[in-house]
This record gives sequence, C-alpha cells and structure tokens, in this order.
Amino acid sequence: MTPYGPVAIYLAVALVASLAFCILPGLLARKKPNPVKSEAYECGVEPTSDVSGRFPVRFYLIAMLFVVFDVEAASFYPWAVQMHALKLFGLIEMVTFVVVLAIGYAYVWKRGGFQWR
Amino acid sequence: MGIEGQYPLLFLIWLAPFAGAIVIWALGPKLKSWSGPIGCAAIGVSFVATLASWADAVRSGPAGATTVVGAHQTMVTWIKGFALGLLWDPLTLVWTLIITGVGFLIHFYSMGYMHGDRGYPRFFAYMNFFVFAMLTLVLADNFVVLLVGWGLVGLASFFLIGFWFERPSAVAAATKAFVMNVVGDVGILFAIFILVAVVGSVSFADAFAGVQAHAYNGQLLFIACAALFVGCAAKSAQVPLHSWLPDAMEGPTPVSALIHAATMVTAGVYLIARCWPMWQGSADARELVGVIGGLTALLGAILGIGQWDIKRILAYSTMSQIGYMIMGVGVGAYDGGVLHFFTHAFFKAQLFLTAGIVIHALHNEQDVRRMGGLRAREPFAFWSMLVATLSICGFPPLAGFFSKDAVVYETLVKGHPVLYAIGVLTAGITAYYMFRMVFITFFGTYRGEIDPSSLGIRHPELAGTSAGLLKHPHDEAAPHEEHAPAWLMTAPVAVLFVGTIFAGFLDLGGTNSFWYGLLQPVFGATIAPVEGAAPFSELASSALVFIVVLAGIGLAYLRYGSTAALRDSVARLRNESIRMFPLLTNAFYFDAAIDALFVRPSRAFGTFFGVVVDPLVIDGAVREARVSALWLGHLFRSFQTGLVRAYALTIVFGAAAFIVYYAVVGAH
Amino acid sequence: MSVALANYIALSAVIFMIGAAGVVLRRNPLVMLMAIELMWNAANLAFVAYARASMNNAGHIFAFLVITVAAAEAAIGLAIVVIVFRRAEFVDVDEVSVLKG
Amino acid sequence: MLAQPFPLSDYAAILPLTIVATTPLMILLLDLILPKGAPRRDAAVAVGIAGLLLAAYVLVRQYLAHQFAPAFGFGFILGGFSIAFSLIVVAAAIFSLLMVLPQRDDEKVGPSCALMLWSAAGAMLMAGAGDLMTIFLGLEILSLALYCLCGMVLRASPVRLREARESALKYLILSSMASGFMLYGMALLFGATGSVNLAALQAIPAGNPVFAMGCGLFMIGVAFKLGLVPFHVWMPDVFEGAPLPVTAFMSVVTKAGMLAVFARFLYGVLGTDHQALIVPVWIVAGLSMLVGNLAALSQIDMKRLLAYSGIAQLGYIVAALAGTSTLGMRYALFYLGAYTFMNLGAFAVVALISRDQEEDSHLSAFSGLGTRHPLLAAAMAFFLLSLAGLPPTAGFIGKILILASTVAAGYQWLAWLLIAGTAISVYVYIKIVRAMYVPVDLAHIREIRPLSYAPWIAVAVCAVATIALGIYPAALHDVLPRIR
Repeated sequence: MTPYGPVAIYLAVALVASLAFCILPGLLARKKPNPVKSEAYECGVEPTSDVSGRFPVRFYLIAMLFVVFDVEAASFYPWAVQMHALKLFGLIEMVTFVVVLAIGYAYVWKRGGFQWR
Repeated sequence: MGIEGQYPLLFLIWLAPFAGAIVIWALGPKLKSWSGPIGCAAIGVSFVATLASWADAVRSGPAGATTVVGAHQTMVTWIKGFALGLLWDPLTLVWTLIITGVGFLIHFYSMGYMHGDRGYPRFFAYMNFFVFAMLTLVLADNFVVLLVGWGLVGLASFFLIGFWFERPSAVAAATKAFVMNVVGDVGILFAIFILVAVVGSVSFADAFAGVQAHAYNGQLLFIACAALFVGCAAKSAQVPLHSWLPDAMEGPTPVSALIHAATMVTAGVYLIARCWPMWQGSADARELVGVIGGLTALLGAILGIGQWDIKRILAYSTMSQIGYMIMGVGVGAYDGGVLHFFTHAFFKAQLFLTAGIVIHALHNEQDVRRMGGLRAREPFAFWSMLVATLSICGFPPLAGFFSKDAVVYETLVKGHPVLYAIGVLTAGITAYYMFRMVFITFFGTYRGEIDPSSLGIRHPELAGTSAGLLKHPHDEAAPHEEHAPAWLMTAPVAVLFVGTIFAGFLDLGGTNSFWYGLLQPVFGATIAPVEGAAPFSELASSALVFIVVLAGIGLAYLRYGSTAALRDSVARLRNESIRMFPLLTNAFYFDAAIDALFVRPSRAFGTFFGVVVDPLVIDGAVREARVSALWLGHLFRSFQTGLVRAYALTIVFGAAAFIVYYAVVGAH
Repeated sequence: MSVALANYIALSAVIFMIGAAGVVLRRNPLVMLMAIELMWNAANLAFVAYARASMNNAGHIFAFLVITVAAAEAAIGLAIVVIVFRRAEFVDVDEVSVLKG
Repeated sequence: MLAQPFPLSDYAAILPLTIVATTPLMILLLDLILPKGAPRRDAAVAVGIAGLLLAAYVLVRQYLAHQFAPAFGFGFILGGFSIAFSLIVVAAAIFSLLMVLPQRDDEKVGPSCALMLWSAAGAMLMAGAGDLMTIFLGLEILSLALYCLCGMVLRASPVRLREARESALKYLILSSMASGFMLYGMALLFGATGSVNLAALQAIPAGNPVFAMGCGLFMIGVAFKLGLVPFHVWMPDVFEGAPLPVTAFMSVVTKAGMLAVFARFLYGVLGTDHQALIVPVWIVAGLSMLVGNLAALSQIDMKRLLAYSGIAQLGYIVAALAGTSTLGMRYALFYLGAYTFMNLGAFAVVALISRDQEEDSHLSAFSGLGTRHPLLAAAMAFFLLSLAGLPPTAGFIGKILILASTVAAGYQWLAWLLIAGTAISVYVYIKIVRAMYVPVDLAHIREIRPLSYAPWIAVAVCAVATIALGIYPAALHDVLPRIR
C-alpha cells in the first residue's frame, strides 16, 4: 500500500460524508409544502433584510482581541508539557509572559475595548 | 610635495584675515570707523608673515627621485588614509603674495572709498573673509580643503557683489554669480569623486603620483581634468560661464578690484597650474583649456569695445586677460601664465582703483560718455590710468609686456599657431578698447552737464550697469558730506605703480631670470625653453605684437583721441551709442543663448547643468515645481500607480527574477 | 512507509505559489490577508517537514513561533482593514489609491 | 533551587533590549493612570526617552567593557557589531519621540510611543540576532508595531486620515508578503543545513541548490525591507501616508535592523566564498541609486522626496558592503550613522514647520524659510547638502569612504553608479536649498508660527553631528574598527 493510501482514504471518507449530509435530508424528508411553511422563519414578522447583512465594527474588534489572547494562550502548551523539567525557571518565565499579556488586557479593558457600545 | 615640518607662520598667514573678519563681524557696530584699520591690519599681518616665510617656500629638499620644494605641514588625519594639510611652495607663495599684498592695498584704499557708507564695518568683515577664503584655497594641500575654499570664495563674492542689497540689480547679480559658481563647485566635487575612485586619496601628491603611475585608464584622466576645468571656468569667468563677471560690477569698486586682481577669478589659473601634472598627462585636456582660454580672451576683448560703463569695460578686459592666463597654462606655458597673473594683479588693481577714484570724484558716474576732459581735473587719476592701460596693452617695457608676450609666444612654441594668432589679435583689440576708454574719459571736454539723451543714453538708469546713475548710499544719506582724505585712496595706487611698471623685469634673462628660478622647481622640465620649436624668435614675436598694439592705439586715437574727433565728440558718441553693433551691446546674446540652450531644455528634462541655470529653481518658486518636474521623474512617477496589487506584482516579478537567478546558480 | 520529504516540499511550494498569486490577483483585502497566511503556512509546512526529516525540533518550534506571530499579524491586519473600509460599501483594495506618483 | 538552562550573563547581554521592551508597559500603565491632556502626553514621551537613554547607557557600558559573547546558544550575539546598530536604533527612536511631542493628539501619543519602543526593540533584536528564529521574531516585532503606527492618526482632516490608513494597509499587505518570502527562504535554509543557527549555516558548501534558493528568498525579504529597487514600491506611499514621526522612525530603524541582519548573514554565513549568491543584491543596490534619485526629481512632497532619496541612500550603504571587506562594513556603519543624523534632522525640520494638527510637508512650505527661520533654514541646508554629499558634511566623507571601499573591492561599476546617482541627487537637494534662500515676496509666506521646542533638540543635535562628522570624521571612524 502506497504512502498515500491513508490520505486517499481520508479524502474519500471526507468527501462521501460531506456529500451525504447535503443530500440525505433531501432524500429522506417527506415533502408537504404550503405557503406558510415556505416563509422565512421570522416569528410571524415579514423579513426586513437579508440574513447576510454586514456585521457591526465592534464584532471585528472583539474578534481580533479574541484571536490575539486565544492564540497567545496557546503558548502555554509547550510549557505545560515540560513544566516539571523546567521547574521554577519555567514558572517564572510563564509568569512574566502572563503579566505582559495581563497589562495588555488591562489596557484594552480600561480603554473600553470590550464594551459592545 | 614640500618638506614635512611645523610651520606656525603658515597658520598666521591663513587665519589672520579670518580672525579679522570674526572680530569685525562680532564687534562691528562698536568698532565703527575702526573696523577699516583693523581689517587692513589683519591682511597686513598676513602679508608680513608671507614675506617672513618666503624662505620656506623656495627651500628645496634633498634632490631625490622627485624634486621636493617648499614646505608641507599635515594638520590632521581626516580619517585613515586621508590627511589634510597646508602646502607652501613657490606657486602658493606667488598667489599668497598677491592676495595679501595687493589685497592689503585694496583694503587700505577701501578705507577712503567706503568712508561714511552705512555698511562700513560689514564691508571690511566680508573683505577679510574673502581673503581668508582665497588663502584657504591656495594653501590647501588636497582637493577637499581646496573645494571648501573654492566654495567659501563663491559665498564671499555673493556677499560682496550683493553688498548694496537695496539694489535689486545687485542682488540679482550676486545670485547669478553664486549659481554659476555652484556649477563649478559641483564640477570639482565630481573630480574629487573620480580621484578617490582611482587613486583612493584626495591629496594633490597622490593624485599626481597616480598620473606618473598611469593609474588613470582610458579617458579617465581627461574626464577628471574636464571636471576640474568646469570649476575653473566658472570661477575664472571662462566661456560659457563668464556672464556673471560683468554683472558682478554691481559690487563696490574695491570689491571689483579684489575679485578681479587679487582673488577669485585667478583661482582657475591657480588650480590648473597646481594640477599641471594631470594636464601634462592628458593632451586633450590641454587642448580644451587652451582653446577655451583663447576664445575667452578674444571674446572678452571684442565685448570690451561695446561698453560704456567704465567698470564694465574693465570687467571685460579682465575676462580677456584671464583668458590669456588660462590659454597660457592650458598650452603648458605655466610660468608664463603665472607671470601674467602676477603682473595683471598690479595693473588691474591699479585700473580699478583709479576708476574708483574717478567714479568717486564724479559722485558715482560710471558712464564714460558723461565723463571726458578729466585729464586736467584729475591729473593723478589720468597718469595712473594711462600707465596701467599701457601696461595691460603690453607696451614695453611695462609689466604687461613681458608676461603677455611670454604667454603669446609660448602658444607658438607649444605648437598652437591658431591660438598664437588669437593672442596677437586680442592684444591689438585690447589696445584699441582700453585707449578708447582713456580718450573718452580723460580727453576732450567734460560732458557731465550735457543732457544724457543728446549723448545717446536712452535709459540713463540703464546705462552701463543698471547701477550706472544710482546714487552711492552714503551720498543719499548725506549729500554734502566731505570725503575722506584723498591720500587714503591715492597712496595705494601710487604703490601699485611700482608693480605695474617693474614687475615684468623679474622675467628678464630667460632661464637664469628670477622668475624661472622661482618656478622651475615646481614645474620642472615642462617649462624649460625649447630651441627652434617656433618658426621665429621671441624678439620677432614681441615686435609683431608691439606693431599690432600700436595699430590698435592708433585706431583708438583716430576715432576718439584726435583733435577732429574731440571737437564733435558729443555727436560721435551719440552716433556710436545709437549705431552700436547690437551683438556687442547684448554681449553676443550669451545670456539669451544660455537661456535657450540650458534653461528651456532643463524644463523638458533636467540635465544637471541646465538645472542649475533653471530660473524656476533660481527664483525658488517651488510652488511651480510641477512645471519644472522632469520627464524622467514623470516616468518614474507613472510606475507608482498607488495600487497595492500593482506593487505586489512588481515585487513578485522581482522575486521571480531572483528565484530564477538563484535556481541557476544553485544548479551549478 | 512514509511520504518522501520532496513531496512535502513540493506541496508547500505549490501552496506558497498559490498564496503569492492570491495576493496579486484578489481585490478583497481580507482574501489577500488569507493568501498571505497561506504563504506563511506553506513555510510552516516546509519547516515541519524538514524538522521531521532531520529529527530537529528547531523546525517545530519555528513553526509554532510563526503561528503565534501570524495570529497577531492577522489581528492587526483585520483591524487595519476595518478602519480603512469602515464606510466603504464593499471592500476593494483598488479603491485605496490616494497615495501615488 | 532554580534550574535555569541559561546563565545570568545571557540575560545581562539582552539587558538593553529588555529595557526598551518593558518601558512601553510602563508607558501604557501611566497612560491609564494619568489625566488626559498635556501631562499624559509629556509623561509618555519622557518615560520613553528615559528608557531609551538608559538602554543607550547600558549599551555603551557593554561596549567599553568588551563583554562580547553569544547568548542563549547563539540566539543573540552581543558584540561591537550589535551594539553599534542598537545605538543607532536607540538614537533614531529618541529623535522620533521628540518629533511626536508637538502633535496635540494626546490620546494617541501614549500608544504611539509604546509601539515605537517595541518596534525599536524588534530592530535591536535583529541587530543581535544569531539565528533565523530571532531574526524572524525581531523582524515581525518591528513590522507589526509599525503597521499600527502608520495608521495611528486622530483628529486630522479626512484626507490625512485616509492617507494614513491607506499607507498602513499597503505596508501591511506588501510587508507581510515579503516576510512570507523571507520565511520560506528561512525554511529552505533550515532544510539545507538542519539548523536555524547562522553559525551552522556557514558550514554549507557552495552550490547546494536548496541553500542557494534559500539565500535567494531570504535576500528578497532583505531587499524589500531595505527598499531596494524593485522591492522599493511600498516606500514612497507608506512614507508619505504615515505620521511624520513614524516616517522618520521607519526611515532609519527598519533600515538599520535589516542592514544588521543582512551584514551578519553576508559576513557570518556567506563570507567571501559565496560571492555568486550575493550578486543580485549589488545589482539592486546599483539600481536603487539611480531610480531613487531620478524618481525624487519630480517630487513636491517632502516626506515622499525623502522616501525616494532614502531608497538611493540605502543603495549607497549596501554598495559599501560589496566585496564583503571589513573596511566596507566599517564604512557602511559610518554612512549609516551619518544617514541617521542627516535624515532625521531633515525630518525634524519638517516637523517643526508643520502645522499643529497635520504636518504639511509640501515643498512650498520651505520657500522663504531662510527669512522666516534663519537658523532652521541653515540646519536644513546642511542636512540637504549632506544628503547630496557635498562638503563639509558627514555625507560627503561618507560617500568618499564608500567609493574607496567599493573600488578597493573591485566593484568599479558600483562606484560609477554612485557618482551618477550623486550627480542627479545634487539637483534634488540644491533645489530645496535655493527655495529656502532665494528672497520671495512676503505675501506668499505663511505667518511665522511659534515652534515647539522638542524637535529643536533633534535638529540641533543632528546638525552638530552632521557637520562634526564631516569636518572631523576620525572621531567616529576610529571607534568603528573595534567592531567584531
């Protein structure tokens, strides 16, 4: 079996699965359409705008901050693995790292980076 | 070059004028009329020190492979391999003698001439600074300090030409002179770059040693010489960079004397004489310099014919005489060229100072048409002017005779018959226009009271220089203020008589003359006389020149000096000024030509040269920068589209080129 | 039984090219940023592949470093895109060309 | 007990770097504590400058103590080399901070200063970087901070805002793309040698294709950051759009940092036996000398003009390294120092004649400056003459040295390109000088505004240094040889 066997299998499975989830509902579901059903689900209110509207800028800001802090948090991982080997040294290093992050966090917070409006 | 050692006197020579300038500049308002004597004293000290250290300059060291003459003191190692110092050899000595000696006389004279002027202290500060700048130039042992001095001289001339800054014309003239000088400075800058690129040093010695070692491959030596000569042409008012010189007459007369006789315009001659080994190395360079010099001599003389302003006449005569010097050093007659500088300094200073006396006596009348008959009124001025004029015409046995004939004859010896012909012809024209001036000014009757228009002076305020009828500031201030004692102005002129008459005798006696003995150690065999190189002897040549000069004088006499001419001089002058050959009055349209050749194109694309003469640039109207923007610039602007993706594409292309190259290199 | 190193490198090279092309061809700054991320991660892939080939952890660490830096870079990029196109109807870098010449 | 893999001396080695990197934290905290307005603004700048001065002091101490050693397993190499570059970076940062002060924009000053210092820290890291990882880290710290700085304009006209943000976007996209190239190059270098350590890269024999390609991509990154043609396209736009202090900062710090990396790579890795792998850089350097000056010809915005002239200037500096001679390294450093002073001086002058809210760097702001502010004009004239390479200024002697070294190294053609470039540049700069000095009718001249003091310090220091180095360069030049 070639080295690419696993890859090929993986691809095949992924393809099949995803296609299946797209197609099966259409096949299995029983169809009894009526005008009320085919309305957009808006709690009885007529749809005002299309769903794919533009997000407020705030959303992006929060998203960015999330990305930053989230990914930086990933830096804990290697330390966590080697924690016992690194002993106190590693701990100090990590604490410094956290402090730096914390200052940035505090700044963002104080400047109102997290308020929605 | 020069025997290494400690020479404190050199610093005295060099810095005394600087100290004077600083003192006067700092304490000027307090010093008042004392600033004049202090200025003179500064130059005087410098002059005495020069005489005192004469021996150092001529002492020749151990006769090794190269003849070492004079003194050399290293001041400071600029950086490794670049040492700056002072050089003190016969060549420098000659220049320093003139700069400080004649400079002193001019300073002394100024005490009388500038008496009562508002800017009296300022004037002497500038003058001292000017002398200091020129000394920096001639004392340098390397191109860098030389260039600094070169630039300072331009700056000082800017101050002095624009000294009466309330005259727009003065400011314009000053700016023009400065701009043209900047061209020269940049020329020298590039020469330095080339020298560094070739011999890796900026000192004269190494640059010249490089010539012996044939370090300059191909046309490099010529290019270096040409770049240097751009500087010379700008400073020494050689064609086509001469047009600032006549305008420079806007400055006070002593300034003109200083610029023309002692400093500035002779710097070009000095540089070529100093760099003679380079010129010896490149025949093309010699050809170039000789021809330009000859052209300038001829052109200056011709233009001299058409002038009415006494100072402009003298200005063009300077241009022409400097042409002689440049021609001399160009063809390789270094001693002749330098000698002509030496003698010229005396009679030109005398001419200007005498003209100053006349102008002063007539309350700043500069138009010769409104003079006349001054022989009786100003006898001293008359005799002084006459002798100096004879000297400049090369009338034996006056100083000018020896030097001019030396130059002219050498051109023949070095095998340039055309230049020889030009030299002889120019001598004749010189005699003509100089005596024209003398006759119009000193003979006949005084025409000062006559209505200008009847003399053909269309625009009195534009006659000669636009300064023509402008009042001297201190006359405006106090019309009937008594002048300074006359001897202040006459004494220096009287001293100059000596040089004007006898300076030439130094060259008497061929190879065992004092002059040859002085300069031989510098120029070595290049100035040794060659027998039989010329079709006829020097005596014959002198005779020929003499005849031509007499012819010129005679012609001038017939037109202006004869009794017939003097009788209806007014009508004649009127005719002449109306019928004046337009080419002459417009100085051969040279400014117009420069405008057409360089300024206009420079708007289309900025060749550096054009740019420097570019009015848009000169008047500093950067708000019109768009207009003067150059097509090359536009070309590159067009690449900068402002589209990120275009930039990214450019980078990707560059990257692709890199990748291909490295793939190829990596492959083998 | 393992994939040859050369193949990994070839793959990463292809991804890198795609990324570069994306930067040049796409007009949407967000997509351009993604394309750049693609280039960086192509490098990551190469790093990891080489690290695995030469059993040298430096590559892994480098890749890790790159990921964190890329995150910060993405955040800043997003911020800048947001402030530039705050009032724009649709985001198109070709609209952003005040500075030129 | 404290089991630490690195000895304390390693931490001592990066002490200046640590100082510069932690000062911003203090600035941010102060920014939170202090009341709005002048105190907050001044405090930020003051603390920043204090930190930088401290770092400079430590650097000098290190230099005099000769404690030159690799730290963190060749991750960071402390030496005269890194110290010289770090000092240049610190100096540039100080001058830039001085230019920040006159901006009334107190909300942004704190963060700006912090980011500027972090950026400087990145450059200092690059100056001492001993392996690819630290190089990349330093480069990104430098760049990320700058992306933000470029866009940081508040309370300005919509046009200014638009320009600033546009410059940020362009810088971000193009620069990270270039980083991508460099990163991939690093990956290949790592692959070729199995190590990220420059010292280890040295061992590679010439003609290893992977290594060669790695060098190529690495050099693309270098050329981009140095702004060498054709990788210079980002510079004019970014420089024009960014706030003036940031532009000034970028014009020196990014260059210094990347130049250090390039030089270390050149001397440490390629040495003299890989000449073929470096030729393209000499070529792009030569191109930069010409294109930079030619494009500067028709510029009427001072920042943009200085951007183009900077392209050319960097060309000169890189040319000094041609032939990888120790002399060349020394001269490149000398010229970089001179460039720091003359360029930042020019920027400081622009900052001084700018209006409060937004700087107007249009050339017309200079016409008649000689009559309005004689001293300022004189200083500016000296900076421009120095950039043009006229005596008696540092630029002149710097050019002469570079000429000497390139020719000595046998790169005649670079010398000629340099001379040609200078010929063009003289026009560019002299034009401005004349604009300042030629008398103009006072009607056109804008009213004389009182000048804020801070940039004056920068102008004064730079002017003195520019002239001093021109008249007596030995002062600096004699220190440089000790650099290893």
